[in-house]
Amino acid sequence: MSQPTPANEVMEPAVSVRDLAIAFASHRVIDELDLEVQKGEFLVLLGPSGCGKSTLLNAIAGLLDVADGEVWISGRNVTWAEPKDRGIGMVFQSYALYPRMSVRQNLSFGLKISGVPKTEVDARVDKAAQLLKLEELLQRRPAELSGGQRQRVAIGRALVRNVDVFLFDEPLSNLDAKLRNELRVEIKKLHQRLGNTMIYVTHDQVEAMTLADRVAVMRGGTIQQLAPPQEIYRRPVNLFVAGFIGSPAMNFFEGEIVAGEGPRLKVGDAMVDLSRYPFSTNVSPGQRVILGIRPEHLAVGPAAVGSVEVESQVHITEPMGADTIVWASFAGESITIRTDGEFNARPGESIAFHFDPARASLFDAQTHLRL
Amino acid sequence: MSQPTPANEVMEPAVSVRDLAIAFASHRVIDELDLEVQKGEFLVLLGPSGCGKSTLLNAIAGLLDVADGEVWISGRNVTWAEPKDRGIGMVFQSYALYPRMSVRQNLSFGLKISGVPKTEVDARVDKAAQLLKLEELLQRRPAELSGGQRQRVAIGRALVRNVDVFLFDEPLSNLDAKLRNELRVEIKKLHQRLGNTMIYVTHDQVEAMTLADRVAVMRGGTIQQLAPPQEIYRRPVNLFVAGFIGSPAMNFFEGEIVAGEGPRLKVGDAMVDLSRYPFSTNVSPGQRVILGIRPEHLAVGPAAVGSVEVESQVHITEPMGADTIVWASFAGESITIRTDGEFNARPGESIAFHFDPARASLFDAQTHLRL
Amino acid sequence: QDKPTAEVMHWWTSGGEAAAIKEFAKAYDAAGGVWKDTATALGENSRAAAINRMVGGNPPAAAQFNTGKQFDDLVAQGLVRSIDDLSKEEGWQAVMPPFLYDAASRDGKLYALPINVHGQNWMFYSKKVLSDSGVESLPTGWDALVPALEKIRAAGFIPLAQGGQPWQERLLFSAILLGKGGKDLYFKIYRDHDAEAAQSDEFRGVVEAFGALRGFVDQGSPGRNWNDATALVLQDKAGMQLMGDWAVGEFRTAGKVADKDYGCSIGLKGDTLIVGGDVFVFPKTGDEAQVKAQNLLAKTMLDPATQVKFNLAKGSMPIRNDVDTGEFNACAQKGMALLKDKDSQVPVVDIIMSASLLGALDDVLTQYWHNPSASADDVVEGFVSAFELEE
Amino acid sequence: MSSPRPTVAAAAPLERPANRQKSVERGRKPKRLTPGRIGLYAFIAVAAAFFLLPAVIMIFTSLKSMDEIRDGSIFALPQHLDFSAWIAAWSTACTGLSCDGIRVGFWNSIKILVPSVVLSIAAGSILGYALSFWRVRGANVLFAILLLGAFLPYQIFIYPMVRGFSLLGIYNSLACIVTIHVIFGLPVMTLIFRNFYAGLPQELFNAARVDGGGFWRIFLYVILPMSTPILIVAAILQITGIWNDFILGLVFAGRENLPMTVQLNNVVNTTYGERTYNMNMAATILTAAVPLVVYFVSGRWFVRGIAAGAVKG
Amino acid sequence: MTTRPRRLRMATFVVLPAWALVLAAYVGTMVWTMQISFTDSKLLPVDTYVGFDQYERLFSSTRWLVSLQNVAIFGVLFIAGSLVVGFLLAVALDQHVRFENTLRTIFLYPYAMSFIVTGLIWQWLMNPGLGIQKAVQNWGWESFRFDWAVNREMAIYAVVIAGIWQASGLVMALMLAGLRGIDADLWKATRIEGIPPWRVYLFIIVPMLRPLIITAVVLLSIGVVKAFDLVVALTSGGPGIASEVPAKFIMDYLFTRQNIGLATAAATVMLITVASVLTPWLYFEYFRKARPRGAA
Ligand SMILES: Nc1ncnc2c1ncn2[C@@H]1O[C@H](COP(=O)(O)OP(=O)(O)OP(=O)(O)O)[C@@H](O)[C@H]1O
Ligand SMILES: Nc1ncnc2c1ncn2[C@@H]1O[C@H](COP(=O)(O)OP(=O)(O)OP(=O)(O)O)[C@@H](O)[C@H]1O
Ligand SMILES: [Mg+2]
Ligand SMILES: [Mg+2]
Repeated sequence: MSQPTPANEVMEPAVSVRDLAIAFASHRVIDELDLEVQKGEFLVLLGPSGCGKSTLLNAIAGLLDVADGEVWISGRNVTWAEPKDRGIGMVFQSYALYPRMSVRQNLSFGLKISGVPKTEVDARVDKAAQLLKLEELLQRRPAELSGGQRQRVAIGRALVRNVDVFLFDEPLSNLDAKLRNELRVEIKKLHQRLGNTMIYVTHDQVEAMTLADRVAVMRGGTIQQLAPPQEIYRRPVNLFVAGFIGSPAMNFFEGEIVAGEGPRLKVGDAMVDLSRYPFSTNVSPGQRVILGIRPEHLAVGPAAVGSVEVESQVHITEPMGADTIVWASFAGESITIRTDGEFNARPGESIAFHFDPARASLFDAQTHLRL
Repeated sequence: MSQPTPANEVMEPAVSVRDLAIAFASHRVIDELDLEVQKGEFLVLLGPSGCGKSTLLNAIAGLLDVADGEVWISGRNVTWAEPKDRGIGMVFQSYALYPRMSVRQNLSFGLKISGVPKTEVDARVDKAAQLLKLEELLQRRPAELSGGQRQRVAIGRALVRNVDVFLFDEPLSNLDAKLRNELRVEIKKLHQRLGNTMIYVTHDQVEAMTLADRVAVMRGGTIQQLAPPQEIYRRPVNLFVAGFIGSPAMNFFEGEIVAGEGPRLKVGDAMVDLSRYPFSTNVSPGQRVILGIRPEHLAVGPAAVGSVEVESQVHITEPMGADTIVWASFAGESITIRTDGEFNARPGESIAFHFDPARASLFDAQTHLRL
Repeated sequence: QDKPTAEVMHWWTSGGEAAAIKEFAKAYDAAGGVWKDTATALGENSRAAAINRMVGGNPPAAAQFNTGKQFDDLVAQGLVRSIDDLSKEEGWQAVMPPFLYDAASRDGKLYALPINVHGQNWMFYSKKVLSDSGVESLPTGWDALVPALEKIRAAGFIPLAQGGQPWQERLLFSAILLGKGGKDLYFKIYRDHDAEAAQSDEFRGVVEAFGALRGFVDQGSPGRNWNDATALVLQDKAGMQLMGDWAVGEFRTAGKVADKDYGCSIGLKGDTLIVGGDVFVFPKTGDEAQVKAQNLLAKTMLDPATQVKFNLAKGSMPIRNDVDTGEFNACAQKGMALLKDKDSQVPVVDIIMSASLLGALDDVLTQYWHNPSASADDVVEGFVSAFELEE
Repeated sequence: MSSPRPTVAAAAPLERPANRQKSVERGRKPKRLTPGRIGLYAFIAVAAAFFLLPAVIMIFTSLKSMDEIRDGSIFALPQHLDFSAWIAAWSTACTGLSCDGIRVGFWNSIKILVPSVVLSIAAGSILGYALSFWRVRGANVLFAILLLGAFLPYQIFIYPMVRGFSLLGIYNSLACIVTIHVIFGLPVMTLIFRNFYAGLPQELFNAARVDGGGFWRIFLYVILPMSTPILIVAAILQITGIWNDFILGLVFAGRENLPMTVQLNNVVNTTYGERTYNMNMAATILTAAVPLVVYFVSGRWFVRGIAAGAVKG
Repeated sequence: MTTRPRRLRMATFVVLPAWALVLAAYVGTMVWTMQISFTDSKLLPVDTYVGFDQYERLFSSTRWLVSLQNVAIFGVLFIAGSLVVGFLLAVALDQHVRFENTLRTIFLYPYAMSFIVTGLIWQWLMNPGLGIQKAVQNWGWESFRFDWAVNREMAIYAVVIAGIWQASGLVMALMLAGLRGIDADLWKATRIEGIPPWRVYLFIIVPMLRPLIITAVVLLSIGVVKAFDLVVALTSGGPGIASEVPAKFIMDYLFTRQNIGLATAAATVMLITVASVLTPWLYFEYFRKARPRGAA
């Protein structure tokens, strides 16, 4: 796996967005956004629909005029440069292939137009085709390709341009699950092989988690958290990130800090000992907080030391093969538990489950920030 | 969870398809297909794209003319009955809401034209709206609804018809992951509450596994296996079903049975002891077979008793939050291992992993049938 | 309700024409009938509507046609009633120009009612242009016309005001054919479709005389309407125009006086008039009332007083030679003088030739006229092959 | 650092976010008025002139007196506005004996237009719906003949149609001309509706069938309400075509129902009469007014309608 | 096993009148036309059969041959011209220009005008003594020539110009609709690749608009085959017979020249020509790859 080059004072970032503002008509969709992407880094922009992911990507690509701020790519200020002069390649959700051209023409058209000699065009196309296993398909038209093949062609079209920075806008979201998995791995391998900088927009968490060196979780035009995926998963900075990342979603329970030796949390009737929780800020008794527990951090069975144990009736079980999702309740709220595929319980049956507060997340109920 | 009524000579099935053949022009898409769905059963039709799932569903609904065979619903031969006279409700992938009608009109349209008195129409619509939490939306048009809301309306439209049999054609595949999860649970609850017979087409395994009482895995117009989901997952009848079900997909390795005390399998350089494998047919030494192991049945770490242990370099790891997929190799082939989310290994690092042959699957290399 | 009601279909829609038909309508109403007017511009449109209504079984009481073969098929298919009885009763044959009477008859019976006579080989000229160009009087031969036209051109006028439509070119050609080739050749070509005559030097001479005029029209001539050409003459921009007597109306509207502002001559010599005219046919009907209305209509139209009023308005000459001609202008007087003599008139080509052949000849002539490099041989050949194909 | 960059900017990323200072040089913002843009507007201007010129001349001419027309250039502005030609054309121009202008024909045209447009659209949409959603035997053959028929000159139809209608006994009536327009509108109407419906989802139709709708109910309640865009296109095409028709109206409408174009023809086209160009132009503009108004009002819908209907071509 | 019930479905029932109509009006007329073309009918149809006489006469007529040649010239130039002009206009309007609505209407209005007017105005404009030529000469460019309507060589091109004036608005509307339907991502992709817009239009967009172009070509070619009014109003087929077209030939012989035998022979020739071009094309465009759909 390629690792992001460690941030380095001398090293210059591959893409740098400074104080960016973008407005449609007078409505500012993005405002004062800063982002630095390191050379060779795989950055994923993740966020709900309409949060401005595509807008940001388009601004980097030069497909949108910025209202304010600057875009630097490979050390050049390209804020007002034409897209083609930015040294970027881009892959679109809808593939955006040229429908009446063969795959080969799709790959070579841009090169030809920019005056690359024919032999070189062919060499580059062949290389990309080989890399993406498109050799057999070069004569076909996009309409004669499957979704996955089309998307590979779209990637190939970006590839042949020999650029430093790749931009992907939800490249896989029109594909079915199986294909998505396959292509995801292919993209990952591609990144490892080429070592280019990649900025990848998605709202699929699996993609974000598996592909990214760092994930930028966006919401409403702002970046909420920018960190490696594991960190985002384990230590979401706020309630939004916590709820957005993870499937099934994190379970949330609102409660109140109560005083005692070490902080404790009262959630409904239950009392949760937080002494093992790695607080990063102070809490005071009486403060309302939200407790978040991931389904896979809940385990069925009697509690280990330091864990919190709960007993509940099973509402539904969803066996998914490899694991089973159990819906039960805790503190009057519904809770999902992820257990292994062998687990079996009837609705209505009573089960015990437990969790380790050290792996939970706590948020301030007012500010929604991690505690 | 509702259970299928045990097959009973006296009891008549809710839907029965006998010797069905369906042809487009002269091309037979389905041929000699038999299927019985029990009253109250939730049957999922699962299969790759183009295998004939929708075709079968449409034939049951009466939207296609059958070339041969019969369709019985609730004890009536409806082979040539109009769709409206079959006592079915249907939900479509694209929602197929009437765009110019309000939600209420969408729900009541079918009832009104079949002459149900207005008061009853209103009552039924209100009930369905309440069940599906659509009360607030009754005055809106489909264009003013989110994807999930639209799909709920589509379900509601089937619901108000008070029919015995519901047909769903990939109702959730146009929704994003989050919504899909939510609505899946709602459909499951609905089935539990209403107890109707449901036939549900999907190519999403999670849906199939979690919703179905029984799953029919289809391929090329034929039913490959018809069994409860856990059985399909654990004991796939052939290579196709084994490979189709499960994500990440089952790992396959071809090898040869070698004689010894108890059958053993030679895969590449490795030797797998099959004495604990529950054979259902005989194998003879020299027979070529395919060993299938699910990623989650592979565990990192030293082997337990009876397990097979392998050592390999890590190719890639894909951390997905709750678990991590590790790509390594076994017997010269690539293998995927599913470990928990805490697992961490660098590509190139060497790891040991093991599996229990008792949980593996074996298929004849020729016939692809389970051994 | 008992009044005889007659729906009349015609294509007289313009001002002068409408004033003329109004005379008929007034007379008809005065005679106790009710006139229902159905006017449609352009002959072919009006005829198409009329024919289709006859075929469709919903005919008008009377429909306008041109004198000639246009209604042959209608007669043959029994769609038109004979008015021979009326003619006998009224003694029309005696007072009408024989060509026109014959043209309206089939098998010796009158099937259509001629109502007027149009002279179609009038040469109108601007006295001012001619005198400004030093041409004292209109030459009397077609060969002598060319030097005169050259003089006019030299003086900066358009020598010949010509409309650019095939029928106008045919009018000019017919006038030359009659004037230069004589009546004999006229009939040989137009009536007998005589290929030999068409190949004669005489005919070739006619064609060449016609062709010689090609150079004397202005650039805007093709496609021009006849009245725009007339306007050139009456505005003293062009020397002369060969046209039917309906052009007189234009001069009159513009306030020009015959023999003072403009001159008119029948052909160039003034000896033979090409006559044509309009007829009405009366569709066959089983309805007694309709027949009565038709009878009344026919009689009213040919009533001498009505004839005078109608033809004065129309600019044509009365079909009857027994009416009072005092009110007609100088040009019309000349025409009517010739009308009295059977030998100083010939029928217009439409009367003696099928529309189909006429069309074919039109095609030949118009090609020749508009192509300066076309030779007389082209016309001769064209005529001969058209004659052959029509037989 | 490899590339030459202004020093201020070079320092910027390190200082931020403490110092939200912007680099002095932000790069050139592209000019709005590029040569391409100028060329574009020049092209549009020339094109607009080309398309407008005839209309301008028509309007100018209609406002001139006949003397002015005879003497001046057709491009010359009218000396003084003279609306008499308009008034004459509308209410006093003569056709034979009746001097009521073209206004009589106006109402006749409306009388013909409304039922013809409604019925031909109804026929086209129902047939298009039947052919694209219901499996009907020989549908393709029917459609092919219809399309082929669209290429025949109208004139050829006239005689057999006259015979046919007189056999039916409705020759020369409003019913007759309306039927004729429906017949001649059918090919193109069916074509555009069929193409439009081919683009609608089959699932919607299936849903309606499961809901219990029959042929008509599905059409009326489900399909028709979705057809607005293509209905507009169809209406525009038919309004233009039917309103401008002349020969069919002349032959089939009957004396009482002659459309406005026949009156226009009477005013404009005379063989032997005087030509009053100013009135001709006024009459022409008046006659074209209805389709023009339709275009002005619904031009935007027209494009949208085609966009919606032509996906499948 | 139940047998399949035979039902007269409403759909079939609805299509029946269409069939009746098509058979009576279209097929009937076509058959009638062909039949008459073998008779020597003049003003009214008769049934004296004369074999192929009318066809012989037809093809020995210079005018018919000129008409055929003209309709070919007119058809090709008119269709190509309207497509090009219409497409350019659509492209221009697609550049987010101001006053788009007004401009669209300006380009579209000629389609609402009847041919009578179109012809008359263009006759003026292209008349050397009245129109553009005179105006330009008056402005001082003495040698300027624009006399197409009265020039034997150019008359048919004059008709083409007037035809383009009238029809390219429709093409524009069709194309604009197509352009509006093009995926924005496609444009972005070409910008990233640095493909100049004109190339994008020519090599990418135009091929994508194929279905619309076909629709436009169908509509325009219906206009070509039926081209009559425009020619009559503009040049009356002249000068001479320089701009005659088959539809006018048919019309003239049908109504003025009273030889419907010849007219129907001409119509039959046209019909057969159109059918032989249209049928294979129809098959390919509409039926061969038509997605099978439709209810039982
Ligand atoms: N052309 C536009 N005009 C006006 N508003 C726009 C335009 N494009 C996007 N927006 C608005 O900008 C915001 C961000 O849109 P953007 O497309 O970047 O979202 P996104 O994160 O890519 O969403 P998705 O996941 O649905 O693609 C949205 O609120 C959207 O409505
Ligand atoms: N109307 C049709 N005409 C011809 N072939 C068809 C038609 N509909 C479906 N088919 C063919 O029948 C087969 C089965 O199609 P069907 O739609 O039932 O597949 P499916 O399993 O529902 O696939 P998907 O998951 O993509 O919806 C496919 O090979 C398809 O190409
Ligand atoms: Mg987006
Ligand atoms: Mg399907």
